[in-house]
Amino acid sequence: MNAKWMMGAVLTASMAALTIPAQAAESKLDAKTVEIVKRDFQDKGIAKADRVNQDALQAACSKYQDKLPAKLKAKMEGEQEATIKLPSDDKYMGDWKAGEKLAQSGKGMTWSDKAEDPAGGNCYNCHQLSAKEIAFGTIGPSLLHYGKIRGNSIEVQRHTYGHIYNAKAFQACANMPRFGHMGILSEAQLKDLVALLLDPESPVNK
Amino acid sequence: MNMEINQGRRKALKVGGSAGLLALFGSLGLLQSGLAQAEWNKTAFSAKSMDEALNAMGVIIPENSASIKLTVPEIAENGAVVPVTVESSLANVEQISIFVDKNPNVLAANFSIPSGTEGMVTTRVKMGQTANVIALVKADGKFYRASREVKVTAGGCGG
Amino acid sequence: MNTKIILLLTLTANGAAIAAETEVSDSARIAQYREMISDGNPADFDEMRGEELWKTAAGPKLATLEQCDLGKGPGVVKGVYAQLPRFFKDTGRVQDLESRLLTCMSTLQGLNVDEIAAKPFASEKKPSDISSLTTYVVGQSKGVKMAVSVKHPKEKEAYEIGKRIFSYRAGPYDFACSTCHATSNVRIRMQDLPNLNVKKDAQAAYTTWPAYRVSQGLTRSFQWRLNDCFRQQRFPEPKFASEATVDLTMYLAVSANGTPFAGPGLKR
Amino acid sequence: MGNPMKIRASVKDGVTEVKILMQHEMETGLRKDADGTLVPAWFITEVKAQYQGRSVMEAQFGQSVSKNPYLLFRFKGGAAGEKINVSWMDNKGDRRSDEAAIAAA
Repeated sequence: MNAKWMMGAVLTASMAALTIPAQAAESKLDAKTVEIVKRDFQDKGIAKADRVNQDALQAACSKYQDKLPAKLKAKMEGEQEATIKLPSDDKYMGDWKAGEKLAQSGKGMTWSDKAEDPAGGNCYNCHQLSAKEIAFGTIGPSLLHYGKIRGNSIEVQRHTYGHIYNAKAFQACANMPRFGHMGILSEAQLKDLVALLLDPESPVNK
Repeated sequence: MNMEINQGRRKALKVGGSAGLLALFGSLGLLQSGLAQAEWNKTAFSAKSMDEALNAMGVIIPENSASIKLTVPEIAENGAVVPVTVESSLANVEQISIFVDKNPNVLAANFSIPSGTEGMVTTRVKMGQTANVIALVKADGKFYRASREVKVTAGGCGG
Repeated sequence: MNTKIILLLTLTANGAAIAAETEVSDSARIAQYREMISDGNPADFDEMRGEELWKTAAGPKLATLEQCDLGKGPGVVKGVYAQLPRFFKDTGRVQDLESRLLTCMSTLQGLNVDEIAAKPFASEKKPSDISSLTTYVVGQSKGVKMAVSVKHPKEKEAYEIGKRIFSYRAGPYDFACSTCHATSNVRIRMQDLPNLNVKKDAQAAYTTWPAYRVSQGLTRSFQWRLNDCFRQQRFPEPKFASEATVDLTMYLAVSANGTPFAGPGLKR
Repeated sequence: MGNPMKIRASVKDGVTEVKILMQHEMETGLRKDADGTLVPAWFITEVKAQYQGRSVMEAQFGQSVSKNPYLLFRFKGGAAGEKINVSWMDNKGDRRSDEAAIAAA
């Protein structure tokens, strides 16, 4: 009994001895990675070197390779949800034609873009939207008939706006950028995208 | 200088029927290969529409033909390089021309096929947008055509 | 995979006339396009230019690069790219091809490599010597099986850090390499994206760079490939041949181990 | 004087296949560079291929042929070791001529 217990203790101790250095090595590598990245990236055009500095969400998603533990995920999503600023007029439906143009454009915020160039929505890079555009990406889900399926009640409008504003409120390590939170798109542009998704006349719902 | 004179001669001959056409093809370098370098058909290569190009080449109305195999990609990932193969099972192919109907200059290339050379050619053309690639084949003095659409897509992330 | 190839061959052989009547996915159509342009690679011209530069005396020391040690001894170019990046004793660093070429240009030719590293990529107006040299050396590994080592502790560390950089999310869009390259069977717009965490995809991607880029009319190196990925990730610019880029290259090169190197490639 | 071409020719069953890759910008004259200035037209207009002094292909190109033009054709005859000569001329009068030996396929 005693001997067995002792053996168990020895085993546990030696396992701990193995895991602790392994964890230490891991976090040492994590730290060194950050150090190297901070040293080896430089300003170019509008893309300044400080862009490699991570916020809490980016750091957590990187560390866990986008698979956050449930508790942390819920906490992060809560924090992100708090960032969403709905328009003060509570109006969401812009111009779907302008939205379609935005959706087509993959431009914006790279070092080869100029500060004054408006960013595109990059939507078609990852999503199917209208039936007639065959060059669409599949990184995100298809949004074809988005409004036709959901309708365009004020609740749906608010939710859609919020999702584009900060997708991380709904899925902490989502691939989708936080278009409103990070200042990529203006309020008017976000409304144009809401219209593209929800307006019955939009090609998305044809 | 030479080119100008030929242009004039071409115009004069256009009304002259088949004899005129024969002379025209001569001027395209088909009959007298030695003269080819002076005979780059400026009017045809500057043509802005299919009608204009065919007119400049002295072609009346070519027939669609199943004996021309035009191989192009259905979708081109980039319009800068669109591979085109024209192959004909017709006997005595003398000339193959490739057009892109929506390009600023519709005639892309013209090939004179000497006897002993097979009636096929592969090359690569630029396409500004989704358009039809048209192959024109002259065999035994008659013109035939084939046409296929190539979709030119937005490549990459568009950034 | 096999069916895809057979389908493709059938398409090419029978021509578009038959293709039109067959139900083919857009990806298969793109594959068909790639197959059709695969012959006659203008990267050959960059290889020729690079070979000329390799053998031409240059720099304050008026020396050629023919004594450059790329890992298999001075002057050996055959097969070296299939084993890069690797640890070099003389510099005490893990180096990729471009980083190592900079070392040789500095030590053998006495060139100012900071100047070279500041403007390393070709433009439509000006070719890049280091890029052409890279194309030449890379071409000498065509058909050679990828065998990048992680035996040396520094090589192992470079691999581990590269793996971490691969999933390092930052910038205004929160993107990492993994945002686009850690899922199978997805595409951006019309382009299929390789899942670089999967061996088969990593092999197909890594072994076809450098490549002649049809859309730019230029031959591009792997350093350029990484540079332009970071641009589109909305990152600041990675310093040319820096440790961050070498480590990331290490991660991707090791993932490609075991398959013959096939570059320089030809891409849209 | 233009840059060298890559010419590959191989003979099989009495038919020689010729693949030519030319180095040329093939500027349409319609493209603007990064500064917004129009890049003048500059493209190959004529290509000739000869085998034993006889013409086996003559091509005239317009602005729509891709940068670094590629050309493939086949002719009857040809034997391993024999030469194929290819020459081109562009709209500025620049010329280039290269030779390659036919290989056995």
